[in-house]
Amino acid sequence: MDMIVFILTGAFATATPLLLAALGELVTEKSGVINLSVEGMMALAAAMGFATVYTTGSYLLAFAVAAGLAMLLSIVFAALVLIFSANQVASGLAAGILGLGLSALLGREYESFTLQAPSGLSVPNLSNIPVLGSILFEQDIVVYLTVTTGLCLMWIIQHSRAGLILRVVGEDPHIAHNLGFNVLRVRFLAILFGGFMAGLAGAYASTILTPIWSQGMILGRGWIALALVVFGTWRVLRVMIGAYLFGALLLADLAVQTLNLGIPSQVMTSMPYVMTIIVLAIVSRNALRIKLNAPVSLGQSYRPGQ
Amino acid sequence: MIRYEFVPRAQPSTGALVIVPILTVALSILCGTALFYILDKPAGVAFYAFFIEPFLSNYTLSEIAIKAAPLILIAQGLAIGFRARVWNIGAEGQLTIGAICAGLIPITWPQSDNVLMLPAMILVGALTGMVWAAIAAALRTAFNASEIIVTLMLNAIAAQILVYLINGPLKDPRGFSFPQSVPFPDVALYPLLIEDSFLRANVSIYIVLALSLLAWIYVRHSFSGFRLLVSGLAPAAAHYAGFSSNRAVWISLLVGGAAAGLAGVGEISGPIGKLQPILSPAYGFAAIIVAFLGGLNPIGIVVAGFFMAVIYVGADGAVLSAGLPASAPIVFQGLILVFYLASHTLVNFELRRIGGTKGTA
Amino acid sequence: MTISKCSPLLELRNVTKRYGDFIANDAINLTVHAGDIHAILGENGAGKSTLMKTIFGVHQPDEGDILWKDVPVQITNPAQARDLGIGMVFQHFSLFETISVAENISLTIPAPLSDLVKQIRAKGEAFGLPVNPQASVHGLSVGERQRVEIIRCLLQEPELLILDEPTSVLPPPAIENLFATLRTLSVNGIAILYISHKLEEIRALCDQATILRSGAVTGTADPKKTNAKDLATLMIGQDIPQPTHPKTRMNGAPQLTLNQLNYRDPNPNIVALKDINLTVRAGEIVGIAGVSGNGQLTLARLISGEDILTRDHASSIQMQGQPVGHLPPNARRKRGLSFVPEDRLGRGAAPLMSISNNGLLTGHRLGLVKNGLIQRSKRDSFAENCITAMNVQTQGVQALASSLSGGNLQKYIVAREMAVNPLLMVVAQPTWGIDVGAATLVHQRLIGLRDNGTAILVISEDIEELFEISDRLTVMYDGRLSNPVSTCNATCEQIGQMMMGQFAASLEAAE
Amino acid sequence: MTQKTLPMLAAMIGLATSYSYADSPLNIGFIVPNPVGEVGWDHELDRGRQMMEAHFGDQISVTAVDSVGEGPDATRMMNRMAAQGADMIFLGSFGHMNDGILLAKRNENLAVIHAGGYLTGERFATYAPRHYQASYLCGMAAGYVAEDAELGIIAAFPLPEVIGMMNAYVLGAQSVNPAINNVQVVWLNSWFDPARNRSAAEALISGGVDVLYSLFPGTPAAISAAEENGVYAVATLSDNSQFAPTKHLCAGQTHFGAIYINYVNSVMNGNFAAGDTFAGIAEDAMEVAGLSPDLTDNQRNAILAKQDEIRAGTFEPFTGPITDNSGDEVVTRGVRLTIGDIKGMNFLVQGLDTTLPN
Repeated sequence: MDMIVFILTGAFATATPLLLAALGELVTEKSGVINLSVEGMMALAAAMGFATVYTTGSYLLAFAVAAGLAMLLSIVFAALVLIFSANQVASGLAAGILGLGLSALLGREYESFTLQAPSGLSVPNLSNIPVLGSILFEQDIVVYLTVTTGLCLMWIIQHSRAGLILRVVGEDPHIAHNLGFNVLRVRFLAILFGGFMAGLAGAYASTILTPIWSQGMILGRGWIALALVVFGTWRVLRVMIGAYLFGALLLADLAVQTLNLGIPSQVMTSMPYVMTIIVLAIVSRNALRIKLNAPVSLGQSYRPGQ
Repeated sequence: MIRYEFVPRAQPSTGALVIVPILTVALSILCGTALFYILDKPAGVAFYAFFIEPFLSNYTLSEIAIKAAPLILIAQGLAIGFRARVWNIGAEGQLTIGAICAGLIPITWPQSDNVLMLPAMILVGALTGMVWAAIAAALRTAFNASEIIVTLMLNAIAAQILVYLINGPLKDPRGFSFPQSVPFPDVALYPLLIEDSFLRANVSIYIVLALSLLAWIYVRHSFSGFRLLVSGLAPAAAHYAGFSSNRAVWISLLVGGAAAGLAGVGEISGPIGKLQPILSPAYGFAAIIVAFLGGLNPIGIVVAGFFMAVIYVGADGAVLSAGLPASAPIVFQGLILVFYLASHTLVNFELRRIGGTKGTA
Repeated sequence: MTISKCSPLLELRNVTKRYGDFIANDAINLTVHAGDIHAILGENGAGKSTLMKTIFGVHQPDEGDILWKDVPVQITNPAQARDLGIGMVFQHFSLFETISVAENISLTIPAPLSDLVKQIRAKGEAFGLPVNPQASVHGLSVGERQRVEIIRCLLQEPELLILDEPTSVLPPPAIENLFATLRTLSVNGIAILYISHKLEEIRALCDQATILRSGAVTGTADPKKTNAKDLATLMIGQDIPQPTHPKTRMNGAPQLTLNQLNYRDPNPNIVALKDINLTVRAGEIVGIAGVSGNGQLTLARLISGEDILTRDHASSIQMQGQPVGHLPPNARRKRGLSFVPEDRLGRGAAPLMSISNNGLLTGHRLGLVKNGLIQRSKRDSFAENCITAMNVQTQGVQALASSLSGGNLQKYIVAREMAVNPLLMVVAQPTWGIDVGAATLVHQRLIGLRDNGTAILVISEDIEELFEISDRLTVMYDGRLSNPVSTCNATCEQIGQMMMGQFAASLEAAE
Repeated sequence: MTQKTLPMLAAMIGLATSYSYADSPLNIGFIVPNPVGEVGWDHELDRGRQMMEAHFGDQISVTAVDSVGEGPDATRMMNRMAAQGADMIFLGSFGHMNDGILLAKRNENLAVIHAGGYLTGERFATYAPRHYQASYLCGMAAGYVAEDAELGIIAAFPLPEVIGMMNAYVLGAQSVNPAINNVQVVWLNSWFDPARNRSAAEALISGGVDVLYSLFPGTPAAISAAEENGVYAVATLSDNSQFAPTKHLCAGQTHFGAIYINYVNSVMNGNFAAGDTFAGIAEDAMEVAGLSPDLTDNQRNAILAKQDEIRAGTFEPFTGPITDNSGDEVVTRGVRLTIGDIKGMNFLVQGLDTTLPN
């Protein structure tokens, strides 16, 4: 029972950086651009977010700095794909490597430094509810903000004018251009939003979740975020559920190990990845679902007037 | 109002193919100088270490060969897939699996002097790398599962398999339980270019160059390579012409997997000489850069692979002599790639001034 | 109406637009008054669409002035054009498939959706354009989509409405409805710029015509008072060549047999094919008419092998009497199929590949590949031959396919598909968007091929074209295919009725 | 160029050149696998280097490089150092062993000192701290404070050294608190993953452990997590009190400086002998540190007394009888395990509840 509560409670925090980055990437991809530099943006943000808290003590400033730097990196990516019409996959990888390098370079003064974790928020009264109380109402503030952001994003994408424009630019940039929308601007803003969210994700990972800075600490979480977008079939709610489940799986590995069921721990450690593949195969099998939700122009360069 | 705009060319510019690398290196050096200035490190010494020093000793030349071989090999395999827009990000895992399976042979017969051992390892390494990649191909063709994500996840799984085996069944029984296999017999190792020398370079670089030539023939002259390219450039046209997209996925991933598996053999039968927890310093990812830097062209990849190897080897020197932090070379590599992608636009587009005065034509 | 004649609504002075070295519009002058129905007449590629896009702000002229109500304006984007009071219905609709009618309209008319729904209904009733505002666009027919486009323009209370080839997607009776709507608009003082290359339509609808050829104005005329031949001469620069060819009926062996073909696309929004039967024999041309969106695309893909049937249903499609429905495109091509798809760029040809490599796409069977290796010189000479055969204008075999104009690319693809000496040739929209001269050439070649014994299936939305070249005609409607009728016995009215789904007409014609 | 390649050429041809240490400083290359942090392996190696430099001053000239990793890149770095005329090279990772041996074999003027291996070679020495000694002492501390007798261990990979430390820890705990059994273990299976490290700590804490032992995790994330959750933490390599001001129970503090100074002296004196240094409490290479004030004076004194016994050689943690976790007696009464047995330890003592790859 304690194990289950641990998994269900911890999954929120574990999922939060994944979800923040995935929500950003979802918006970017909805506009028709796939940005593979999430990992690099998160790393850069983690390093500098950490440095900011370490030197100033301000989390707000840290998240701002982290988001700002990740956005700067996303601007590099945006320049490559929007101005130079470079291949999106290659550009994402390039910007990602730059981000990883910069994170190591800029963060080297703070290598393996730690912070005192900020105390969690416990919602009065509600957190006293047995089991559910500790699962749902004793999380840190960013967890609640992330869930709120996700729900807002869900509404914005489906029901707001901005969301409508985002979706149609992703469906057919040429028509969108003909209707008078500035496709490059929409895509630029979507990329920028992706950078912003990856920045928050990185800062959360290094200043609240762990909280520590060390080179390479993002360890593939940016890639997991990308995977979440695909197997959430570009739907916010599904991405949110996917992130939470993945977070729970990561913790389940550790929790199950403590029970020592005689399974080599490497098997348990591989489980989240094996599960991702299986779920992905099941979700992708319905080609129509992908077709109706995936941005039609995803990955294609767009040049106005062609 | 005077603006500049990229206008598509009727056919790719061959002149730009020369300008692009020059522009890339020039911009990278410019940016790098600024970077080193900020770090308060001597830029001149750093660039000397990066670009000149690696050519000045037999040792560094040999190290370049060692480093370039896996990069080029994996990049050739990946590029064939990338041209077909099949994104194999899992070369690292395919390398690991290829190395593990090929390593089973010398681990089973550690005293053998059978000269067929290395050829057998090459075969097994390439085949098992293929099998690992085939998982992604099967899931993509049967379930439409994104190969980017599947190959990435398979990397993580391959790493765990290696950890398990190296700490368990494949552990050297006389190795004090340290996580590594028995050292391989000589027949399991690639012969050194210069026997009994201090230099580690081995004949695998020749194999890599020969395979690069094959890749060139495949890409430039074979109909199969042509079909893959059509699948990448215009999937609907490939479908229309009857070029099976599933086949393109299979070929791309199998070739990529075989190359990566072979590169795995190159590592365990080359500089490493056994199975150990870390087989590759992320060659699988670095090769993606090499593939793109080489313009997905087999000859370009050979050049790019050597170029990257020079940067890697040069980075050691820069860290030693200019006192650069170990992370600075990574930043520098990122810069090179970004500038390359930006300047590569000139191959397919020309920069024209629009607006303002007439006579732009 | 007469008062407004004094001061023009829109005036173009020496408007010039270049693409690189190519001059798309050369010093165009044009004047439109309120309430005019003004035709812009010209062949495909004459520069009509470019000119309209300039007026609509999609792109800017390199030289010249645009005056709106006597004031010079720079229209830098479509939103600005709409603010001025210009609406445009594009030939290719600017509708997004994944969202509803009302959402589509809300993109250009920011208003609460509930209000828009009411407004859309109101406009629709006022001008005879019924649509369901809440319907998702991917489920709408082409005609319905056009109505959405027009309503979208009308909701902005435009003073000028531009329509680009609006009838190309409509069956004849629907064209009448459209004209009625346009006349009502005109009476209400809305000026209409009507772009077309169909002379009869313009003579039926328009008060004035400006005729373009090769990017320049060749004349203006009152189409109601000018005869078709004179208009055609202005448009083409010469008399329309009227090819005449005997309607042969060689009663050859069946090359293609469709036998109770049923097919449902996984995407529920695509029309399912129902009980389709058809035989195409060696030495005849069978034409399939119909308004687009009635299953023609799916049928073409099924015959080409781009979509395949399960093995159980393989015999629904037969070539030379053998079941092929389960075979991939390659296997069918080996049996003598060739196919010209309706999309040239991206499907019929790879845009970023050279002309010579595009020849290889389907021409590789002609000994261009040996031991798995491409024979470069043979490949290039094959491409050269195709270029010569159809008089393709290109900078050479190494030029990219994307650098060719649509018409030239179509000619090249037709040449390539003919070069394999097919037993069965399927052509979808053979002359879409290509000039009259090229169209004539394509028609002649098709007939030449037929006379050599090839079975040819032509799928087209252009009834005139089908009447011109087909030996037998059939109509596709809602996934069904009518019984074929002999072209000599059919009338345009009958086919028009069939295109509306009244297949009974075909029975009459068949008798 | 010549300046750099000459020594290498000389080395390749096998020319023996003798250095006069009085004239020029001894050139020392120092390689550390990861970035140097505030605590932990790389930090302690680097601290040892600083002690060495402070001790010798101008007599030595040290080129230190971090973040080198373990693969072929690390090999290239050590070879470059040798080529540039290093007299001594310190290698900071187990993974540097085999190539270090080759390097030493090929360079007659070079002494290579390797951390954490089990092989020695010509001019190739290896050293390792006896971590397990401190582990035993910290195990005692854990035994004292574990009211529910619930211990939890987080470890990266099942290396023999790690297994030895676990075993000693559990033996130490059981020596003062026989109720201790079912010690929970979480393997990270990752060389480095702070977030996972922290989650592992939380998993164990939610499983009800009283004391958390963080074994070479690469980061202090687990220690911080323990502090936040009010659970005692035991650390390896460095005193981690700064990360757990109130709940730091004990740490095995490593001191490499003394080992290094010995090696440098031996090279300077010309009596460098390749060999195996397995240095523990007796050699001042290891001690307990950061003992919690929550321990009673008696408990603290018992631990320190045991430390003195180990220093004096009168006590050794791995002395029979020792029973493994399948119930077999693996060390008979009174027998002390040899260095080889300890360095290659591959059994788990009774009470450790986990599974090793087989």
